[in-house]
Order: sequence, then structure tokens, then C-alpha cells
Amino acid sequence: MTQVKEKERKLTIARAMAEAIAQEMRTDDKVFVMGEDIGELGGVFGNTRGLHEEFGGERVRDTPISETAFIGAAVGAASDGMKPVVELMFVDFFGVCFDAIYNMMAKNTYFSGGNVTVPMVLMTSTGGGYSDGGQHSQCVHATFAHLPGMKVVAPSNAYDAKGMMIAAIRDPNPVVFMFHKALQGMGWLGTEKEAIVHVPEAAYEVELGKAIVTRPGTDVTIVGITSGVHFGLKAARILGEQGVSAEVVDLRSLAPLDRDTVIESVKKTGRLIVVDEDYHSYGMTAEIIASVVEAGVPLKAAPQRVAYPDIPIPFARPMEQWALPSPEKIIAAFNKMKED
Amino acid sequence: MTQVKEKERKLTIARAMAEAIAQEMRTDDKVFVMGEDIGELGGVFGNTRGLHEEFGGERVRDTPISETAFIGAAVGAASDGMKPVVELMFVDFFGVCFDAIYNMMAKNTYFSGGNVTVPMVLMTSTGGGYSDGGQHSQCVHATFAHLPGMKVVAPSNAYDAKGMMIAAIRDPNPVVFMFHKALQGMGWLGTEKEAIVHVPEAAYEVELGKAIVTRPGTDVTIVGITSGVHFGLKAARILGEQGVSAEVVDLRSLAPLDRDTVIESVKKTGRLIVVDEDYHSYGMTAEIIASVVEAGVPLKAAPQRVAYPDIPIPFARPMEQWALPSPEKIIAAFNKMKED
Amino acid sequence: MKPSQEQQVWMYRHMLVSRFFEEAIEKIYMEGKTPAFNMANGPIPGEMHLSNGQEPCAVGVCAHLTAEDVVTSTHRPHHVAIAKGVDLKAMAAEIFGKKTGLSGGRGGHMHIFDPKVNFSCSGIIGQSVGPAVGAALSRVMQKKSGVAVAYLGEGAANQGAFHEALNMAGVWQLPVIFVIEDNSWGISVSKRASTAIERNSDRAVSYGMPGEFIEGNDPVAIFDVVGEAIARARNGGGPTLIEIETSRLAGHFMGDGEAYRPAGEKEALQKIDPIPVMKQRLMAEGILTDAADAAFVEEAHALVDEAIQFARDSEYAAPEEAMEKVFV
Amino acid sequence: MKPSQEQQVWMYRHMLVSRFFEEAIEKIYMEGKTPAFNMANGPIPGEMHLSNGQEPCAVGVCAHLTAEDVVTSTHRPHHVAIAKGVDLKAMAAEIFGKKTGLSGGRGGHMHIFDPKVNFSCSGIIGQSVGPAVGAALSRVMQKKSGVAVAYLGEGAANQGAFHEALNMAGVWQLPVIFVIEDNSWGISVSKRASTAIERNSDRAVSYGMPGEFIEGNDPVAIFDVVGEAIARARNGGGPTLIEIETSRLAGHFMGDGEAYRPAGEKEALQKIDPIPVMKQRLMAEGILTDAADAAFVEEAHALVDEAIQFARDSEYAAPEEAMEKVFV
Ligand SMILES: Cc1ncc(C[n+]2csc(CCOP(=O)(O)OP(=O)(O)O)c2C)c(N)n1
Ligand SMILES: Cc1ncc(C[n+]2csc(CCOP(=O)(O)OP(=O)(O)O)c2C)c(N)n1
Ligand SMILES: [Mg+2]
Ligand SMILES: [Mg+2]
Repeated sequence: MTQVKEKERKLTIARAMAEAIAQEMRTDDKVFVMGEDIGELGGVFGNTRGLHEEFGGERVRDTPISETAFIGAAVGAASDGMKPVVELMFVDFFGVCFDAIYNMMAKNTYFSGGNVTVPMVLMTSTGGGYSDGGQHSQCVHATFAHLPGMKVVAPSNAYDAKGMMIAAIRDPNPVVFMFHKALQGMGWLGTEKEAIVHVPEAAYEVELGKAIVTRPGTDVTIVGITSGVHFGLKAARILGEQGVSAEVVDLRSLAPLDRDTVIESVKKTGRLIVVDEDYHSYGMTAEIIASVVEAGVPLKAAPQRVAYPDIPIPFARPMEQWALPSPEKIIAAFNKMKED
Repeated sequence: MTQVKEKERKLTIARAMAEAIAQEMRTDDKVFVMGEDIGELGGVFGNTRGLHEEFGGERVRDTPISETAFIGAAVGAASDGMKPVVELMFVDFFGVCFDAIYNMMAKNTYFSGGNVTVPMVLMTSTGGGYSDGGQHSQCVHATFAHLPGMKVVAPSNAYDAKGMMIAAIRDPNPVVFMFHKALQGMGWLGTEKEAIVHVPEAAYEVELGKAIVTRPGTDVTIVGITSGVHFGLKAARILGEQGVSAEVVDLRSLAPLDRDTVIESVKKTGRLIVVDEDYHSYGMTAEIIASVVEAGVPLKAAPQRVAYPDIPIPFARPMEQWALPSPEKIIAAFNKMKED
Repeated sequence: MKPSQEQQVWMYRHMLVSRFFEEAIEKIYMEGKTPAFNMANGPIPGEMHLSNGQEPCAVGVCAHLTAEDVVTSTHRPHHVAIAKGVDLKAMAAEIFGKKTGLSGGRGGHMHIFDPKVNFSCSGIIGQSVGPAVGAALSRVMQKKSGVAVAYLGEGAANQGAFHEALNMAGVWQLPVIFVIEDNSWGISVSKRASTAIERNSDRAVSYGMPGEFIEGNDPVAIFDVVGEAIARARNGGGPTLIEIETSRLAGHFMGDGEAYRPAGEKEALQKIDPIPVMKQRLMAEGILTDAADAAFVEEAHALVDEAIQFARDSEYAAPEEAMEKVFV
Repeated sequence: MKPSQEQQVWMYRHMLVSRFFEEAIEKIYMEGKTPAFNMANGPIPGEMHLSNGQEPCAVGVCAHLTAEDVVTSTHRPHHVAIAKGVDLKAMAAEIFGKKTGLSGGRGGHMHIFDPKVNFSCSGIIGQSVGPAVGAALSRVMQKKSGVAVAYLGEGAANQGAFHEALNMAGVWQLPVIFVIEDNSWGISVSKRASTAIERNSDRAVSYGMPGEFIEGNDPVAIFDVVGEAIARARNGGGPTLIEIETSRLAGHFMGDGEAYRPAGEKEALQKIDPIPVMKQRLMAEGILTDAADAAFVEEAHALVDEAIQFARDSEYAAPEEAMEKVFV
């Protein structure tokens, strides 16, 4: 984040997202918002707050509980000159509407040989940790990122959230914008304070598809996204106290995936830990590890993953907290590397 | 395949599947079949042929084009004492009904603490290569295997198809049974002759979650599933002519994933190529590579993947064939390893 | 079909249990969540959808059912679960996430499964209907008795799953009843803003089945209409779609500010709270006396207190038990 | 709304083009696929869904549309595309998978996109409806003229997407027409076996919109009814659901054995093939002469031949161009 620190203006991710959408709506009347409870209510997760008041019900439309219809409609509207920003309230609900997402939104550009574009943003909340049970706590990063034709991004702080939302709205391609509930800055979901950072008032873009080294280091690379970045940063600080210099890479985008930044980092550190709140198998952690080893990067120890186990997310706090990634698990993974 | 070669009785996968279902239906009146065109027509891909004739329309029921309804209904029937075998005609259609699959079928057992079981089989066709375009040619192996609570299996030959279908029907857990169209033995889809093998008449089970070494070798391990196994076997034969001894591992199951068999093989060969007709990123190939390297298996060269590129599947034959995995690409991957 | 006095008393008593249960949950839910409301805290974390006001939908239907009948419900399942006879202690413990809960704490309040009385639910809108149709099919195929009842909200009637399942039930003429609880809100979006017609019961036409709208949030009226439908289903007469006018006396979930509600709506609804309304009616008709009412109230409180105490006293499962029960 | 003579002739001519196009495709499709039928072989590989018999649905609707109106279609799109004015040469080339095709061969026959005339389709059943609703919304929001028409099969009317999209169109009163082509089959499953009621147009009640069923597979009747609906939509009168009785003269796709068809059905349908029927009517009414007909037939053949020749003569894209156009 190369932000110039004028006057500190700390925003939550929720407010940063709403500000980004509002700014684009002011300058581009093709931008509009659709979804459940995104109007008067301002979005269950606050990321459309104020939009209905400013732009009215025509451009900020509450929909029926019909995800297939309104996401399908967004595809049609986007290809007819509009720039819809639609919300899938929880990413866990993708199963009722995924065809509209992965077979239409993501593929129509290709099917038309690039003659039809689908400039839309699908924003959706991810993540658990607050005991919302197995149908309201998932990340399913890899489910989206595995399928071609859509960009998939997921910021870990408000600065990136604003810049990536603006970039997403301006992108002529479909972008899935995932925001993690625990980072959202809604008090009632708990708040990761480090996600609340300075956000410049003027509109700016953060390029999609670029990872960032959030904390430089030399002994081990910790790669994460959304909550994983914050677990990684906390672990890095503890490791720092133990004299271990950990580099933390925030992927920010799952697709396109910035393999170069990860590979550069691991070339330097020789050790790799990948952290993901999404399920373990066939997930982001495997993709990062495979990308590094197939590039032939020399490793000082076997790479490690700290991901969600391959179980539905349990409701009870002790079970859920036990299953989540954590700084402690990252440190344990590092210690395991030392044994190698 | 440790089949005793009594009298050769070669079956296609389609017929092996139908035979397996019929045998279970004869001995267990809880087993029934639901799906589109699985009745009189015998399934678009032949895998229910003869069932309607033998068991009638009550137990072999054509459904409306309502995947959410009939898969949801299968969940309800399975938890009420039945053992539904349902067909999702093309796996590509999962987007219209995935919630019933991944949030109910796969999770209800967990949500009920094991008190409610969902003994059902969801069979579905995968794969391309015959110019059916981007909504009818996908594999999406990883999409299913990434999500917890369901077994995901995919045989590469008729022997396994029969044994795994019987095991799947008898399994008290939900099983997704993927069959690759090019291996199905329906002439009109082309036919991979090596998928048509001897199939014993009596019912037998092939354990789910177990990979198999289909061809032993010492210099390189080629891991594949469905079509990937056949590409691997062809490549192995060509490599054999060049004096390279390639071992081919058929995963057969994506979940549970038999990492041990793969790791044992790579420990022996020191080289790994993973072949998958599913999309490259966040796929099976990454999972296998990550599983091997995190186990600390010493490698003589960086592992390689031969997967479908991250593009929607193009219709035109030259583009599609170019994009598919092939024996040639596997050999090229092996040659690249020699350079390392 | 008129309920007997006994049936009316049964309904009233179960409404009391349901309401007291929700009131207890409401209070406990706030423990550890003040002054700063954070859903993750307290003895009952996560989302909490209370059913206050919707009890008539539960009792008016379930009065016709036995344990062997199947009921599927939604993200707002407590009242229905109670009327269906789900073990109250095990349900309370589940809501607390305890090892003694229905699933040992794996499910939580949106995932109440009690196979002993054939009750289940899903937190995904519209996903109660498919499994109910399947259970009804299973009964027909197994020649076992029993009907299936799927509950859903009026908002869920705009979800594709609804349409598909009702059509399939219509084609196969299955013994299943679809019960829409029309509390006129889907979170903050009104029925009027989300539904192209006034009554979802009119949609029955699309599926070749009878459709009934029941006004007044009245257990007796519900009992009547649903009773016909269930009798028809039991006799092989196929499915029915029923929409019940009811009221959501609480927020969508706990923590809901409800700024979207028109001024006065909540107060007006409170005035027609179905529990006092029923009480008065039973009194007026001489079915209930003050003494009997006091006894029922006490009994209901005792049941709820016992369940809550059981839940509180129970242990959590060991954290690593999270890995169990993915497969059986 | 009666079509003028000119409009009737326009419809007839486009039916001819459509039918000759399918006949040409049918023949070429079989090249390289005998004696052993393998879908992967020949100049046109993959699935092939012909529209023979359904031409009236295409022309009766599209006669009311201009290029700026939006049409979404299905896995069976040729007739509609032709009536909507999709570039025939580029469409033929797409079906052959050539570089000169609408998408350079990336899409194929189930993915016909021509933004010049606002035509698109999806091979997933039911997924034509959402995008049409969105295009209609876009027109309203942009205050641009134009209506949207979504085509779907009668089988698709049992898919959840149908229900959701129609409800949303009803709530928002959008300028969109839903046209169900009822050819009475969804692959091998009959409408009767899959649909709980006889006419999907009756489902309009669920969405607060008019519903019309058009019998007889007659372009003039279709023109009439659809004309009213489109005029209403253009004037802000909201959506309409229309079901058209039509007939599938071919198999579901090429290679379909059609053993599931009742004996004699196909022959009976052939006897009421809408093209000779219309020709006779136009003749009887003095709108068409033998000479004019011969000229139209020749013209249609010429157009088709030219398109097919163009497709044959065109090159394939370089294989590695598969990597392009994923993103723009
Ligand atoms: C498919 C899906 N979409 C959205 C949601 C989020 N959600 C939970 S409850 C709710 C409102 C449901 O309204 P209704 O069906 O009327 O039930 P009520 O809450 O009024 O009981 C919504 C939109 C969900 N759980 N599932
Ligand atoms: C969601 C989905 N389910 C199933 C299919 C497979 N399929 C292709 S065409 C078809 C029949 C469609 O029937 P109908 O809608 O009546 O259209 P018709 O083929 O008669 O033109 C089916 C089931 C599909 N493409 N998409
Ligand atoms: Mg409601
Ligand atoms: Mg049809």
C-alpha cells in the first residue's frame, strides 16, 4: 500500500466499499446496485449504506429472494450497456445461482469471441468465526477461482477494498468481490482492527490480479488472503519476537493469481506457509504450493498449509474456533519446518 | 484390477453402471433411480439402459427438468429410508442445483451429528473432446472434491465402474459418481477402447477412496483420473519405447483422496506428472503436487501438471483438441523434467 | 375440520411453550453481548431468528401430525420444531452448541435435525421444499403411512426451488403440504416489494393443486384448512399449497434495528399477538379457566426452564470432535 | 393485431430460410459420421438441435422486433436467430467452428451471440429468462427503447430460473415477453409427464401478468397475440407470458432414435408442417403465387448456400487462439 498519509481517515471495509460504489455511481450513471436488503437497509453487512438515500430505489434496488433471477438479470443488463454491482448476501448461497455466475457471467465474453462484454461486479460475504453454522460461514475461495472467465478478488483491508472495488466496477470483465465478514468492521460481527486503515477520499484504483508484500521478511513466506493475511501478520509479529523474520504476502486476488510475487518471496526466504480459511483439499493452499514447486524454487523445508479442515463448519464455538486457522497454527507449521 | 479372468466378458462403462444398479435394485427394494431421460430412454449416456423395462416407472422415474427439486427430493427420500440413485445429466449443470448437493446432501449428516444419513448416489457425466462447447464439456472435479461431506469418485474403466457403483449405492454416505463421456462406450461419443474391460457378472465392490497403480514403473509417476489415466497409459507406452519406465496411478476417487498410494509411487520414482482434464488452477493437479511435496518426498525434478488451461472450453475442434491434455503433452512434461 | 376442545388446548399449550422458549433464548442470547453487541459472544452465538408471533402456523398444522409424519422447516424453526415434538432439551442444548444437543453442537439453531420425529431444516431459503417432496415420495414408494409438510416463508416463495418442488409434487400427486408462513417480510424487504401477486396461494394453479390462504393468524382457522389438506393427502388426494397470514413480532434476527418497518406496525401487531387472542377466545368459549391457564403457563415455563437448564449444564464436545460425523 | 400481406410474406420467407438452413446443416452434420455415428466427427461436430417445425414461433414474434430489441434463446436457437436477423454467414461459420464465425468458433451452435442484433442464448435450460429480464431493466433504466423477448421450451418452464425471473419481471413491470415454445417434448420426456398442468401460460397468474396460449403453430395467430403483448410492453404495460403450441419435426438432437415417440406422432406432425400449411394459406388468400413462391424458395436457398459456402471456405482459428477472449 503506497498510500500517502495526508490526514488519517480510517474507514472500515464496509464503508470503503460503499464509498467506492457511491463515487462510481456519481460519475457513471450506468452503475447500479441490486441484491437482497441492499436498499433502505444498506446491506446486511453495511457495504451499501447510504446508497439508497443518495441514489434512490431505481439505482439501488432490493430484489426478491431470487438469486438466479437477479444475477442472470445482471448478466443481461451488463451486456446491454449497464454496469451492475450485485450482491450475493453470503457466498454460501452460491449453490442456488451458480449457473448464472459460472456458465453465463463468466463465459459469455468467451462464447461471443469478445464481442459481448459482461462488466459486472458480484460482491459477496465470506468467512466464519462467529458461530453462524455450516451454511453461513464458508469461504469457498477455490470454488470460484477454479472456474475460468471471472476475476476473483478479496481484500484484507479498507484501502484495498476501496481501490479494488473501483477497479472492479471499471473493469470490462466480470469480477467477484469477496469480503470477509470478520474484517468488515461491523461491530456485531466482531472487528479485525487492522482491517480499518486510512482510505483516501478521492477515487483510486488498486490493480486487480496483483499480490502485495504486506510485511517484508527473510526467513519464511506466509501467503494468505483476507482473514489469512491477518492471521499471518499476527504470527509474523510473534515469530519476530522469536528472532524469525517472516514475510507476509497478501494475495488480494485469487484470479488472476499473481504467482510471481509469491515465487519471488519464496526464492528469498526458502520457506512457505500458506494460510486459508477455505477448505483444505483442492484449495488455494495447494495451488500456491504447486505453483511454487513447479517453478523449481529451491526450498529449505517442505511447504506447509494452514487451512480449514475438510469438514462442514461446526456451529459450536469450541469446535469452530479449534478448526479455524490461527497464528498459533502458523507458528506450529513454522516449527515443523525447522524439524525438517 | 485383480480380476480373475474367467471368461472374458467385456462391458462398456455404461453397461457396467446399468448392471450394477440393476443388481442392487434386485436385492434392495429401497434403491430407485431418478433423473432426466433415465427411464424409457435409458439415460442419454446409456447408464440406466434396461432399468425401466425391468423395474418400471415407479422405481425408475423420469423427472421434470428440475434438478434442484429432484436432488433435494433425493436428499429427503434418502433420509427417509430410501437409497436414491439420481442423475445430473451433465456435470456442467451443477450450477442450477448445487445447493441441494453441497449444502444439504453433503452436510445433513454432519448437521445431524450423524443421526440422519443421506445414502444416495449422484451420477453425472463429465468431460469433452467431442466439440460440445463450454457448457457441456467440463469436468469440474475440484469443484466437487473441494467441498466436504460427499465422496467423489470417477472410474476409468468398466470394472471399476461396476464395483464402485455398487460400493456407492451401499455406502451410507452421499457419493458423487462421475463418468467421463469419452470413456462411456457410447459409440456416438467416440470410445476409448481400453475403458471396455472384463467385468465379472456377480456383484462386487471396489472400495471407494483407494487409488490403484494401473501400470508399474520406476522413473516417473503419472497420476490421473478418468481420461487422464488413459492419456497417461498411452504416454507411458511411448515413454516405454524410449526406455523410460513410467508408473501410472489411477486415483479413481477424488474424495476421500488416497494420498498414500501417490506418495509411495513418487517415493519410488522421484518424478511426478499429474494429468487432469479439469481446469488447471485450484484443481486436482495442484492438490496432488502439494500433497506430495508437503509430505517431504524427495524429487529429482520439479513436478509437472498437464491440465486443461484456465479458459472456457472452446467449441471448434482445433482449439478444443489443442487445449486438452494428451499423451504428447505428458511426454513433453517428462522431457522438461530431464532438463531440470 | 374443527379442532376439539382438547386439540385447542393442545395448540394453546404448545404456543405457550414456544413463546416462552423464544423469550428465554432472547434473554440468554443477549448475555455477554452488552454493552457492545457482537454476535460471536455469549452462551448463544451466531444468528438467531425468533418465531414470536408465528406460533399459530406451527400448532395449527402440527396438531394433525404424528411423529412419523415428516416436517421440514427453515432458518426460523423453533416454533415448528416444538409443535412437531422435537426433544426440547436436546434442541436447547443444540442452540447452545452443547454435546448433548441434537447434533452435538455441529448444527446450531438453523440446523435442527431430530429423526425421532422426522424433523429437519435448512438455513438456505427455499430448501425446505425439495426434501419434503422426497420424503413424501419415499412414503408412497415404501407404502409407509405419513405425510410430509414443508414450511417456508413468503419470501422463499420467490426462490426457484419452490417452483420446481411444487411442480414435481403436482406431477406425482404426492402426499405433501406446503405451508407458507406469510409474515410479510423477508428481512427488510416487504412481500409487496418482492412478490408480483398478493397471495402465494394463488400460485397453486401453476401446479394443479388446491391453494388456500388463511387470514387472521388464527390457530383454529389454520387447523381447519390444513386438516382438510392433510386428510386429502393421507387419502392419496395429492398435495396442497397453503399460505398463512402471520406476524413477525420480533426483528428478522436478533440485533435487527427494524428501521425499515413502517411506524406503528410493530405495535399494531403486538395488539393482535395470537397468544392472548387465543387465550381470550378459549376463555370466552369456556374452554379455558384462569386456573387452567395459570397451570399451563407454569407447566410451559417449567418445560422451558428445564430445557434451558439442561443446555446450560451440559458440556461442550471436545473441540476435535469437530472432525467426526462428516461421514458415518 | 393482423399481419399485413407484406408481413406475412416476410414471415414465410424467413421460415423458408430457417428450414433450408436446418436441412443444409442436417446433411452436412452427417458428413464424416457414417457408417459409425460419432458426434465428434465431421465438419460440424458436437450436439445439434434442429428447429424444424418451430419456425412459426420465431417469425411470428420477431416480425415485431427491430435490431435494437433484445432476444435470448436456448440450446435450439437457429430459427429464432434467423428471424431476429443474426448474420447468417457468421452464424453458419460459428456452427462450423470457423474463425469467421460469430465468436471465432469458441461458442458453437448452442452459443450464438450477435450483439449487432442483440441476440444471445445459453445451452442451460431456463437460463434465457434472467438475462432478458435484465436487458429489459436496462432499457428502462437507460430510457432506451426496445423490449426483450426470452424464448424457452415447455420443459424449461419447470426450471426454477423461470419462476424467479417471471416474478421479478412482474414486480418491476418490465418490458419483457416470455415465449414458451411448446413442442411437447423435453428430450424424451413428454410435457404431460413433467408438467403438473396443461398450459404453462396459466402460470402467468403467479406473476401478475397476462398469459396466452396459442394453438395451431400458426404464424399469423402468433403474430396477432404477440403483437398485442409487445405493444403493451413498449407502452409501459409490463410483461406477458405466452405459450405457443408447436412441433418438433426432428429428433431432440441429431442421432436421437426417438423410440419414445408414440407410433404415428411424427407422421401426423409432418402432415401439419407449418411451412406447406402457410404456403397453402397464402396461396388461397392470393398473397402468394407459384411464381413468387418459386422465387422465395430460390432466394432462401441462395442465402443458405452462400452462408454454408462461406462457412466451408473459412479457416479455423489457430488452435492457440483458444487462449484469447477469456477477458477483454
Ligand atoms: C438462498 C438464500 N438467499 C438469501 C438468504 C438470506 N436470508 C435469510 S432469511 C431471509 C428472508 C427470508 O424471508 P422469508 O422466506 O419470508 O422468511 P422469514 O425470515 O420471514 O421467516 C433471507 C433473504 C438465504 N438464507 N438463502
Ligand atoms: C439445467 C439443464 N438441465 C438439463 C439440460 C439437458 N437438456 C438439454 S435440452 C433438454 C430438453 C429441453 O426441453 P425444452 O425446454 O422443452 O426444449 P426443447 O428441447 O423441446 O426445445 C434437456 C433436459 C440442460 N441443458 N440444462
Ligand atoms: Mg417472511
Ligand atoms: Mg420442448
